[in-house]
Amino acid sequence: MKPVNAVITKVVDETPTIRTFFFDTSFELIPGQFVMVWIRGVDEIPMALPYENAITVQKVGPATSALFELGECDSIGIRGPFGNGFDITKGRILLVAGGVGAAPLAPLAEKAGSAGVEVTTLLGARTNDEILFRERFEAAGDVRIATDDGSEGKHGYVTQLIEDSKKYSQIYCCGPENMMKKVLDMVAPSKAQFSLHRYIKCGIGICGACCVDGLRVCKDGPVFSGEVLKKTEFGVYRRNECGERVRF
Amino acid sequence: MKPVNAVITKVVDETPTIRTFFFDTSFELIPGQFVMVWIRGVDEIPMALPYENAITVQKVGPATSALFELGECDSIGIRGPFGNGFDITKGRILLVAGGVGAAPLAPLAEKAGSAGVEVTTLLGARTNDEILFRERFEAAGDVRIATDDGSEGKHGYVTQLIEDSKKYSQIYCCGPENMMKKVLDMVAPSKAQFSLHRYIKCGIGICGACCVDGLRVCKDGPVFSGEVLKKTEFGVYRRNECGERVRF
Amino acid sequence: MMLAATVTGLKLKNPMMLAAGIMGTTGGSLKRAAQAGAGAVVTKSIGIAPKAGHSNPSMVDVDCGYLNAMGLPNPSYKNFQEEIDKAKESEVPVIASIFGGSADEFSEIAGALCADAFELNVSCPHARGYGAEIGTDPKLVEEITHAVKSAVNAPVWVKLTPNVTDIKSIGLAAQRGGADAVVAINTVRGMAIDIESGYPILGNKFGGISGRAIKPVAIKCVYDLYEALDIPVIGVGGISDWKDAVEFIMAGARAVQIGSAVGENIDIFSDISSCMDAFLTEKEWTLDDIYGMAHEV
Amino acid sequence: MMLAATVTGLKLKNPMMLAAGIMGTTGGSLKRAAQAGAGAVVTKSIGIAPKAGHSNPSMVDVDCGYLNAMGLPNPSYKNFQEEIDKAKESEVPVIASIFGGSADEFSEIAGALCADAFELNVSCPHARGYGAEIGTDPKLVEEITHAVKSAVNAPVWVKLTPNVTDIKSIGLAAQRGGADAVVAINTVRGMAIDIESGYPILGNKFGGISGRAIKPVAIKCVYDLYEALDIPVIGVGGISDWKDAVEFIMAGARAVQIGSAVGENIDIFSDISSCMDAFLTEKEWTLDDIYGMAHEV
Ligand SMILES: Cc1cc2nc3c(=O)[nH]c(=O)nc-3n(C[C@H](O)[C@H](O)[C@H](O)COP(=O)(O)OP(=O)(O)OC[C@H]3O[C@@H](n4cnc5c(N)ncnc54)[C@H](O)[C@@H]3O)c2cc1C
Ligand SMILES: Cc1cc2nc3c(=O)[nH]c(=O)nc-3n(C[C@H](O)[C@H](O)[C@H](O)COP(=O)(O)OP(=O)(O)OC[C@H]3O[C@@H](n4cnc5c(N)ncnc54)[C@H](O)[C@@H]3O)c2cc1C
Ligand SMILES: Cc1cc2nc3c(=O)[nH]c(=O)nc-3n(C[C@H](O)[C@H](O)[C@H](O)COP(=O)(O)O)c2cc1C
Ligand SMILES: Cc1cc2nc3c(=O)[nH]c(=O)nc-3n(C[C@H](O)[C@H](O)[C@H](O)COP(=O)(O)O)c2cc1C
Ligand code: FES
Ligand code: FES
Repeated sequence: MKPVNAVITKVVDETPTIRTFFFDTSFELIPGQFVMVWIRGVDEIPMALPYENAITVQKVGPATSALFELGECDSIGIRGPFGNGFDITKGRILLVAGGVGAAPLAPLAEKAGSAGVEVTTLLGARTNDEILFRERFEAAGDVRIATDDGSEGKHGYVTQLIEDSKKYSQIYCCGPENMMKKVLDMVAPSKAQFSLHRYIKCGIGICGACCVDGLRVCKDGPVFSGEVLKKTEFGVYRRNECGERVRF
Repeated sequence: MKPVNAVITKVVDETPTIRTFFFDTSFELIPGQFVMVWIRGVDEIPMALPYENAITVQKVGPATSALFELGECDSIGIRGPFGNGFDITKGRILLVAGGVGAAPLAPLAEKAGSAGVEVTTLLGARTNDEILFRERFEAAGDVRIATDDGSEGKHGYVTQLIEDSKKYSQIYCCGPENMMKKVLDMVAPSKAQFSLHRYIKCGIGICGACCVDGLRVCKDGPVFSGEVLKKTEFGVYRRNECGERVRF
Repeated sequence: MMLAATVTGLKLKNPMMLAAGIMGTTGGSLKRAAQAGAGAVVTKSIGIAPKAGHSNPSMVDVDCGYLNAMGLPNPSYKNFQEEIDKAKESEVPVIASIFGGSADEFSEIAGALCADAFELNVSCPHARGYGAEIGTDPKLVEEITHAVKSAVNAPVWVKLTPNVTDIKSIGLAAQRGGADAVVAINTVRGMAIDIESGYPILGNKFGGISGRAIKPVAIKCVYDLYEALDIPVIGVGGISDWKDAVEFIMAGARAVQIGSAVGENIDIFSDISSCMDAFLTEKEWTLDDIYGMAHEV
Repeated sequence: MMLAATVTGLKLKNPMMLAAGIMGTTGGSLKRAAQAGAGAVVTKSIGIAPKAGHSNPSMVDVDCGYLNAMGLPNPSYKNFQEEIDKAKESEVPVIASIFGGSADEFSEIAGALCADAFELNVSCPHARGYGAEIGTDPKLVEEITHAVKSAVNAPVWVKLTPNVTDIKSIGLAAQRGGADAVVAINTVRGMAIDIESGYPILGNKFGGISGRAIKPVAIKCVYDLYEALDIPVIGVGGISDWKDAVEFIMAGARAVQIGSAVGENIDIFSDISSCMDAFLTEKEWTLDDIYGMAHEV
């Protein structure tokens, strides 16, 4: 599909570095799927859909900064949704979110919560005002917090909040890859799903830029079971834009 | 669509110059629609569908002669069905067929007959052994015959069989154009439908080779109401392969 | 009135024309396209002598388009003025598309016909000795254009083939020859084979692709020609709805032509006109605003 | 065994290869394509230095296909042998696609890599200074082919662009340079514009069309090259099912490559293999029977 024109209808400051951009177009989505967001004249970048009509963006570089320049009535181009999304299970589930990794997990929490699934969320952030979507996770179930600087909750990494992982039927995780790798090492791989970030170029499974070994993050992923990831380069290295290996 | 491969399963000699070729593929058709028949290495020519899985061919030149060389297990390519087909009405109908023009009218007679419509057919041929599909028309209703040489029925043209045309709710006609023109002049144009033969090249309404004034025989036709034809070159001239006018 | 456009002096009520070779052999069919809302109509390409064209099959579906090798069937210019005159009854400009094997043939034909403009077909991909064999040679294109310009008073457009390494060089040759506009593109060389038999499907074996499949090729050609030339570019290739027409104009087309899509919907001219009008109104843009827009952003 | 084929000495279990630039940057992804049934795999085109490629968007859907301008992102040959070695674990031939700006660059890269064959990409339509700017010049193509042939012992294939007036002349140049085979075609030049904004959609503005839309173009190129050359032709462009693959072989392709269609269905290699096998069995034909069949009827 060609990029759909999406006009920004509302901008919400979530944290000092993260904003949500609502637009006039809705997408039917499975939580965990992503869209390619075209900031015209600048770049096109992958973004999770935390709502069916919004993206939540952390300002980290040129493209996200250009997005931050946009306001109501400005428009962006959107291709997608792409990818598989999370496989939603019954029972008791644990969500582990690091930073903006909360974006794809929030709609999952809501969907699971309203389906009667017991949802526990571990939310990690650099500092307390960077905690994302706390209310959304709270509305869906229990929330525990960790901050790098100890300004709220556990002082340390979100992974340190994980205890007794066996009592959950499924664990869903999104955040920086080394954090996710730690989670993978702590839980039963076959019961954990991870949403990966890799450099995305085509977004539709053709170019191979996003491959983790033979797996295409954009098409076979971005969500993979821990069992699949165990056998791969996950947590060891990623590829940069040139396809060079970059170790974590 | 690309040509569909149709394997000939049976060849029936209808008259000394006309054969029916049955094939292993069926087409859903409205009587009066046609297909483009590709005799590989030779030509592609338009043919009515007298059955949903057959064409009935009069040998007149290179392509039809090449068809006559084919037998069981040989194959042809078929594109279609194309065109509009006859508009089937209720009441009492009259069919006027000249020669191989009986081909598109036979399935119409059957369809109308089995729907309880009263069908009268006027069948014209050069000579009695050239009369086509007599049994099919007889099974559907009354049949009257005319032959050019008087070998059966009326000695003369099929048009001479037309009497009291007002008692029919609709008249359906296919045959040589000057015969059809005579019919048009004898009946109420708004109650008559004519299936035209014009040089067909693309068959899909693009090239314009088949145009009768602005009307595309292949797409808007091949069946036109007498009312529409009244205002056109119908019966006056046709176009040859070059698009030159050829007077009747 | 929003869509009124002037192209090489011809006033069009809208910039959507019937492309050459589409329902273009008879005055009656040209008139019908005009009545269906075309801003102008281009005739079938007309040559020096009557021509039956290639043997059938001469057109077949391919993915998102068609492949054709008509072989320029035409009744010759000697039989064609009456068709043009009939088309003129519709009161839209009638452009005579013509082809020939030499500058002399082109000017003989153009000189003998009366039309609102001439479109020189030097770009048919499947007519040996005519068409693309001429249109890939800048010197010949310049010479023919110049010859026709000297033979007629009407505007002269040159229709280009995309089947060249560098379409700009051919466009520049037309411009040097005095062309008032270029038209891009004619069909893209292609072929289809029947796997049941191994036969090439077209009677001529190969042909030219038209329809939606070639739109991105045409957009690129129009974009490049707009940058390279001073004369206007008329866009054609794969237009099937108003969005396509807008895309061509943004790429740099002063007007567009519609071919294959007419088969399914002869009312496409008025359909596009009304949708384009609504789009421009909503965006508060004029035709001039979007003309060449892709070069400015 | 019916589908076993030998191409320039390489034994393939079937003639369906992964095309260059498709899941071809990592050893893991090449291996996956092989495991999905490809008879051989071609790597992403590898250059002299690491390259990030054009800015995004770098790929977008068009009618019946895609438009892309990746800009040859690659980690350079200095980082690539380990990927090839990983791919080799799959036990199908691994062909290294390479590109450069000169004969020297091409031979430096080829000389440094160990692969079952080399495919010279002189045909990328959107890489300035590389790709098609080289592949449209017969002299350069001959020179580069010759240089690589002198630098390596493996078979050398030359991948051709359809964006030329006469692809045969480029194929002949490759043959003169000593190429063992030609591969046709790379993508067809194209462009798409976003009508909401007037922006060309691709970061690079224009790109190359792949997918079903270009199949008839590719078939015609393969057909022409088969007639003109003595070396084998490998067909690529728009294959999306077994019928397409058969059509290419009938046009004269010794083997085929599959690109865009892998996105939707990575199992396309084994799907095509089993259907082609069934088709040949039913027709009582061999691969050799249908090879070039369109030239014989
Ligand atoms: C499936 C997926 C979902 C994502 N969801 C979100 C989200 O919901 N919210 C959010 O803020 N971020 C998300 N990201 C990350 C986001 O795409 C990057 O932060 C963004 O691309 C940075 O662009 P930049 O130009 O601002 O920064 P740069 O300075 O260009 O890059 C910063 C980081 O982003 C990476 N990056 C740049 N371009 C791309 C690209 N095309 N694809 C992947 N990574 C890229 C770089 O490799 C680098 O690691 C997601 C990434 C992926 C793969
Ligand atoms: C809609 C339609 C339905 C037809 N249905 C039948 C049918 O059911 N049975 C039947 O026997 N005939 C039918 N015909 C006529 C048939 O197409 C011609 O007889 C046939 O094309 C002759 O080809 P030829 O090479 O044998 O003869 P030629 O010597 O080439 O021509 C004999 C006559 O057929 C005409 N003809 C040739 N090629 C074409 C063409 N491509 N399109 C139209 N006319 C052509 C010529 O103009 C000439 O008048 C139909 C024609 C049309 C337009
Ligand atoms: C059946 C057919 C006949 C054509 N005949 C001509 C012709 O005579 N002269 C010409 O310049 N172009 C001819 N063309 C090319 C069209 O004018 C047009 O350039 C091409 O089809 C691309 O436009 P489209 O995709 O809208 O069809 C023909 C195209 C088709 C499909
Ligand atoms: C995303 C993408 C990247 C490509 N990269 C290369 C490349 O690096 N080298 C090359 O020779 N061809 C490259 N190609 C061209 C393909 O190998 C192939 O020639 C073309 O896509 C036509 O085949 P298809 O229609 O099956 O995709 C690329 C094509 C695509 C779609
Ligand atoms: S980004 Fe191209 S395959 Fe995933
Ligand atoms: S035969 Fe082409 S329009 Fe009818």
